[in-house]
Amino acid sequence: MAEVTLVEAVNLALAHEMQRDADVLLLGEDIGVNGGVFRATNGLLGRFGRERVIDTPLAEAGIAGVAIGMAAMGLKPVAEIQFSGFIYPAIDHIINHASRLRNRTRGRLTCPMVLRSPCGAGIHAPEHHSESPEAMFAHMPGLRVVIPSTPARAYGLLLASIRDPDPVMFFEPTRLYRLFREEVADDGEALPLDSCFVSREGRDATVVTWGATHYDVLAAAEQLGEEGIDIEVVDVATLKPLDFDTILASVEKTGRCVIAHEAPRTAGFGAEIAAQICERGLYFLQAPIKRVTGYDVVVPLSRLEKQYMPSVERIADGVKQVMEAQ
Amino acid sequence: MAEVTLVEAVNLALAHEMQRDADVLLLGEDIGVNGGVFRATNGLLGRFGRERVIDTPLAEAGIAGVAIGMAAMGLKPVAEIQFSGFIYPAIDHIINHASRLRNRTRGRLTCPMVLRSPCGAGIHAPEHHSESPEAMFAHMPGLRVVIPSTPARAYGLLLASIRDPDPVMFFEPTRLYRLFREEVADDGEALPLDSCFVSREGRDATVVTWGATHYDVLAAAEQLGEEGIDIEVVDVATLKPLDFDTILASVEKTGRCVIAHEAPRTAGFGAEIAAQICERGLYFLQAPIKRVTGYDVVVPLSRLEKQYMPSVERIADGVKQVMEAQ
Amino acid sequence: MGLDFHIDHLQLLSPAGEASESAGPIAEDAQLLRRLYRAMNRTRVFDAKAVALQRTGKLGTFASALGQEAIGVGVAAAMAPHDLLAPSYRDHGAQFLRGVSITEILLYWGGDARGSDFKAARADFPICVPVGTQVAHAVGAAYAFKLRKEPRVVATFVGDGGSNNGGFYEALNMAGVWRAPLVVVINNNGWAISTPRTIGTAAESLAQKAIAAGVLGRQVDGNDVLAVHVAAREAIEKARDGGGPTVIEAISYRLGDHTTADDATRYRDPEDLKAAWAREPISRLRAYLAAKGFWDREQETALLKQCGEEVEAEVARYLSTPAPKSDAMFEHLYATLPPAMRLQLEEARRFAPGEGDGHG
Amino acid sequence: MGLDFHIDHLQLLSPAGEASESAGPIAEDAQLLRRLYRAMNRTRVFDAKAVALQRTGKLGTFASALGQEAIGVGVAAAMAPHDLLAPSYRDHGAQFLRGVSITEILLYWGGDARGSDFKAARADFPICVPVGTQVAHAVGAAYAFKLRKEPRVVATFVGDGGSNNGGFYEALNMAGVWRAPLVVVINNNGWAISTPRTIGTAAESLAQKAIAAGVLGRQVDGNDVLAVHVAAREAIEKARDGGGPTVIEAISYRLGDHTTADDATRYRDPEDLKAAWAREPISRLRAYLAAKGFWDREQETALLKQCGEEVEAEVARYLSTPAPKSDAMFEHLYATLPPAMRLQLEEARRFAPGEGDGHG
Ligand SMILES: Cc1ncc(C[n+]2csc(CCOP(=O)(O)OP(=O)(O)O)c2C)c(N)n1
Ligand SMILES: Cc1ncc(C[n+]2csc(CCOP(=O)(O)OP(=O)(O)O)c2C)c(N)n1
Ligand SMILES: [Mg+2]
Ligand SMILES: [Mg+2]
Repeated sequence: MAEVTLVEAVNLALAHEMQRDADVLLLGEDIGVNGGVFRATNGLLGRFGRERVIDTPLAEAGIAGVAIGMAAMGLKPVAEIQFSGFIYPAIDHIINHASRLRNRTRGRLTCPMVLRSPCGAGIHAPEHHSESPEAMFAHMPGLRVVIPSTPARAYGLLLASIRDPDPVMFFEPTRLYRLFREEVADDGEALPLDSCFVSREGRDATVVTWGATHYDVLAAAEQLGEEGIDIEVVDVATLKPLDFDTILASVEKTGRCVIAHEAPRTAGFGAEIAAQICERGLYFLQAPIKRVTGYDVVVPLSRLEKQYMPSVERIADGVKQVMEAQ
Repeated sequence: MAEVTLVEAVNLALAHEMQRDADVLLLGEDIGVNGGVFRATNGLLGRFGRERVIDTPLAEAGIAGVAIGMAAMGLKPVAEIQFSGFIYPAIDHIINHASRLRNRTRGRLTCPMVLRSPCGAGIHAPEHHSESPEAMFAHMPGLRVVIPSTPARAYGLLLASIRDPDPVMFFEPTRLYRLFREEVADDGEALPLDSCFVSREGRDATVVTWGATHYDVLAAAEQLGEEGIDIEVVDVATLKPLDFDTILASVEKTGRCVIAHEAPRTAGFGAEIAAQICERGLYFLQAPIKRVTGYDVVVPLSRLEKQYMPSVERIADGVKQVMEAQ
Repeated sequence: MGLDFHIDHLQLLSPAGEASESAGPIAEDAQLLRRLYRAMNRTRVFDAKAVALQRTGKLGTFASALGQEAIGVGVAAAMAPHDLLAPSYRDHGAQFLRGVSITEILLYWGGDARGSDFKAARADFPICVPVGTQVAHAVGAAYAFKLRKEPRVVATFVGDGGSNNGGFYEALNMAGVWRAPLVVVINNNGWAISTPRTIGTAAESLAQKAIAAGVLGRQVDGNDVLAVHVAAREAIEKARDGGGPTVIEAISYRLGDHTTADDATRYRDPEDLKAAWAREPISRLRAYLAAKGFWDREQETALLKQCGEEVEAEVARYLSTPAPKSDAMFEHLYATLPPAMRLQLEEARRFAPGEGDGHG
Repeated sequence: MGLDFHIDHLQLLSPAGEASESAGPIAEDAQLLRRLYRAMNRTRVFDAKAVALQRTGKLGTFASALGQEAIGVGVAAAMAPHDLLAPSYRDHGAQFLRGVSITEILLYWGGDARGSDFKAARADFPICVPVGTQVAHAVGAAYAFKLRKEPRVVATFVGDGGSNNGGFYEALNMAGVWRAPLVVVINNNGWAISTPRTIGTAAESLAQKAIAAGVLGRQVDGNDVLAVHVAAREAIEKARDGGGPTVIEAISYRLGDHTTADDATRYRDPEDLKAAWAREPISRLRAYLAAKGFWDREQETALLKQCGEEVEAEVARYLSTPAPKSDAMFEHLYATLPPAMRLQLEEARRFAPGEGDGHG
């Protein structure tokens, strides 16, 4: 079993499924010879050939659209949108077609595609390379929305996403791509797409999070632990459909909840989690919920991105606030 | 003062601003000779000429993009996207440019544009003509998102939107276009873009809503009144930036809250309101919040649209649920 | 130095119904021509009935193909059964030849998704409303066929308005790079709702939009079913032989309103409409068939009677189809409904008004 | 019947630096040619420095214009001050001539939005990263000028990759219909990151993409600043005279990596790169100027010294610019910050680490 980074885990999962299933193919900008701007598809052109590893023209709407056509004919396209800041032109095809094809045709045609896209800030990238648009997709009926937080989860969730018979949006936090390594067995074992993961058990408060922020939440948990505050960390992982029961069980146990994510606060996916707690777990709450998130501003250029993101300090501070409230 | 429908009120506001301000111009598909597929721009081509009432090619991304260019040069374009189901190709320009131009250039260039679009179900329209995408836009920093619920509010809010120095998404519920008339003085008086409206005062529970659902909430209020339940109705009207204080004050008074909207529930804008209540008004709540919304399904074709929408019955039922809960 | 491009124009039957000298074997193929003629008439009879149903509140908004029958019919008749159609919302003329039933088309416009569960054309794409998006799906499907070495070709239709959309361009450009087995038919009916073709683009033809993608573009008289059919056949053969995509601009005219929700008198000169009627495809072909002795008055009467009866029977089937139940919203949303959505399904059931009345 | 189209190709200076017979007055305009030569050199000196800054951790990702200097310079030198530029992210060569400072460009790539608050080119659009979207902004601005009868022309740049994007097509198509005073320059540098131009489109030229919009398209040798400049001047004059838009495909080569985050050796044949160096624009013009006696070794030495000093001075200014404060995220988000956001602004302040260190 090798220690791999998150981006290597993505590569392993892609290679595994391409090897196992001849219907799986990749398309996107610069994913071929170049192996993707983050090297997620490194080596796959050589192994699987030009017909299954397609360098497309620069056209995100087209990429999503042709992937739908391929999927409708039984292929399992895994399309890459080079950065989430460029995913917006693809939304039309995703919401109007990918997410509806099965429903529209009463199951006659289906859309087993995955749309992978690097997301999030924190790597000093240029403008538009630091977006966190997951909430927009979580609002769209018929989709799945997945964001891994560790190499092992990236591997298992990506396998599951490719095998899933419906369209999956798979966001990969660029900040985690090479931040740490983890043992990942390339054994083709998928992880469930309908469960949150409890990454750390704790008594005092629940922190619900996903993506790159998960890393900071775990760091905050260490700090807080030293101060005697024992938090439980829930990695949502699959935002849609949401496994709310795991979150609810944790909040029932701890009575306090912080939701941490990098996207802007207003109408971010944290709001949905807070709303469901308010509907189904109100009486468990011993303190108001606290959201620690990106601010409601345009993700700034790199000089300010650290100030924008929910830092370890802000997360720890948020936990202390919910601990103090009565 | 004339009694006008909502779509006539939109027309009045457009005409008023075009008359008053030579920088205002309209663009969109079929808005010229045809006066718009809903007649919102009826007669304006004749009054203001082809240069200020532009029938565009069928290209929603282009419409948004050129409007940004016009706005950056000091014009005040009011673009129409024929139906909200076709707004998705425009999202890229809206989120990546319209909402950012001022921030990006430190105020050097600005984007005083309005993007109008009919929204919502309930008029037996064809597929893709019944969307409620407001939450996606409410998540985007730098935008305003407005949805009127009556002719008078449509008039005053549209005037305010055109005069606002920043980009505004203005969604017009098609079901309300001709549903009822209301006296509207064409006096050029704008309504504030930073306030919710309390449409009905009540003691027992707050129903927060917007758009076409507002109409049904008022009907439910009548029914509930007969059963002795006195609800307060808050018309959010401007979803972004949100006047949460008005909502909070109402919930403080009533202690119970239903949020009703037509968009799918998950990650809809109702979640944001629930989340803020959970953060700032938890101790006011005497019962869990209830969301009465469209289901998390693709808006169905017309035969099922009534089953999809939050009906008067469902809203009344939701209120009773929060009344019963302790 | 420099580059030169040519767009040709094909017409085999004049508006008066006279075959050009270069018309070739098709002009003598009585059986084929009668088949095309029947299919065009069937489309027209259906369209009239569908509009009438809408007017009497028995159908939702409907988009008639009146005047453009030669396009759908001419193309679909050139397709093999295992080829694939990616239609727009005005292509039931083609869909009927693919095996889609009248009842299905009525169900769709009647607001019932079961109309897209084609019982015969199992692989064909459903009706596509977001203008131009179907072209990308067609390219993706064509890529799949090419990858699998299946000898199948995809045909897709898009309007003059749609050909100005970025989605059309991106998809066509990809098709060009990938030499996808694809035929893109532009139904240039002169109008995008109220927007005349000249306000949609400054391009002298729509066929030349293919040049931007390095793809062959041709213009045909879209009211001449012979020309449409021949051009489609050539394009399909080329595509099947690995020759890549073709764009066919078929020039016709929308003789009806955009849809039943539209009123074209608001924006259209009645003289234009009158002139367009003189070029319409069905009487043109009838004149030719009659002159050649391929068709007579009795056959005409029998055909119209048969079309009428068939349409009535399908309408009856449509009208008696029980309305869908609220469960249908949740079915086929995912392969398996997420458990948490079960509550929503039950809520919908609880509030569903007396389900079960027909489409009437 | 049918339609014919021609795309011409303009080259005035051969790769060896010999002027063609049809070069016309520009070939004798020593003052202009020296101006162009200086500007191209200044761009190249800057690019080298910016890449070096990035390598030493003093700048973020940066997109150099190496090898394509003739395009930005040739076009911008043809613009009047009151014309407008809508650049991509590789067009600082043009921006410098518009008055944008080196410090501003460095601030932008250094991650500081103040770099887009151009002190001189107040009306010009900022750098545009979402590929191709700037073309629509350019069309909208051009429409505004036309509406107001201001004699201003908009120039915009887009890459070969970007010319395959739907946004480019929709915008160009609108410009065609509206006869907008616009020049769209396609910087065909052969690559869209790792994607060669031939994988981007099957079109024989990128200029022919204009045909799809009914717009004039021309090809020029983009390494020949005379050709670029003459074509740009003609297009700008035509646009100013109400003649509508032009597309100029300028064929060049990206001699550097896509950006400093890229490693072109992964996908590019070193032989291609070597061949491209033989066609590059600066030495070509130098050869011509020298042969004509318009330029000598001393001038060359002085120029490079001057460019170096100027760049160093601007770099020093950049490096000593204090970092932006967290408040900057909230400033200019709206004309007036919504009151409810005040709390967020204060939270950001509370958590801001020691603000105030420079860009170094
Ligand atoms: C992307 C998109 N924008 C707008 C509409 C609304 N709409 C429906 S049909 C139509 C005009 C289409 O014209 P054309 O492409 O020429 O096809 P035709 O209807 O004439 O067959 C418009 C604007 C739509 N369906 N899709
Ligand atoms: C819409 C969009 N998609 C993807 C990207 C990522 N990206 C940045 S530059 C680039 C290639 C652009 O190539 P080209 O248009 O030829 O311009 P060049 O960089 O060669 O000047 C890509 C894919 C982007 N910036 N915008
Ligand atoms: Mg049309
Ligand atoms: Mg390039």
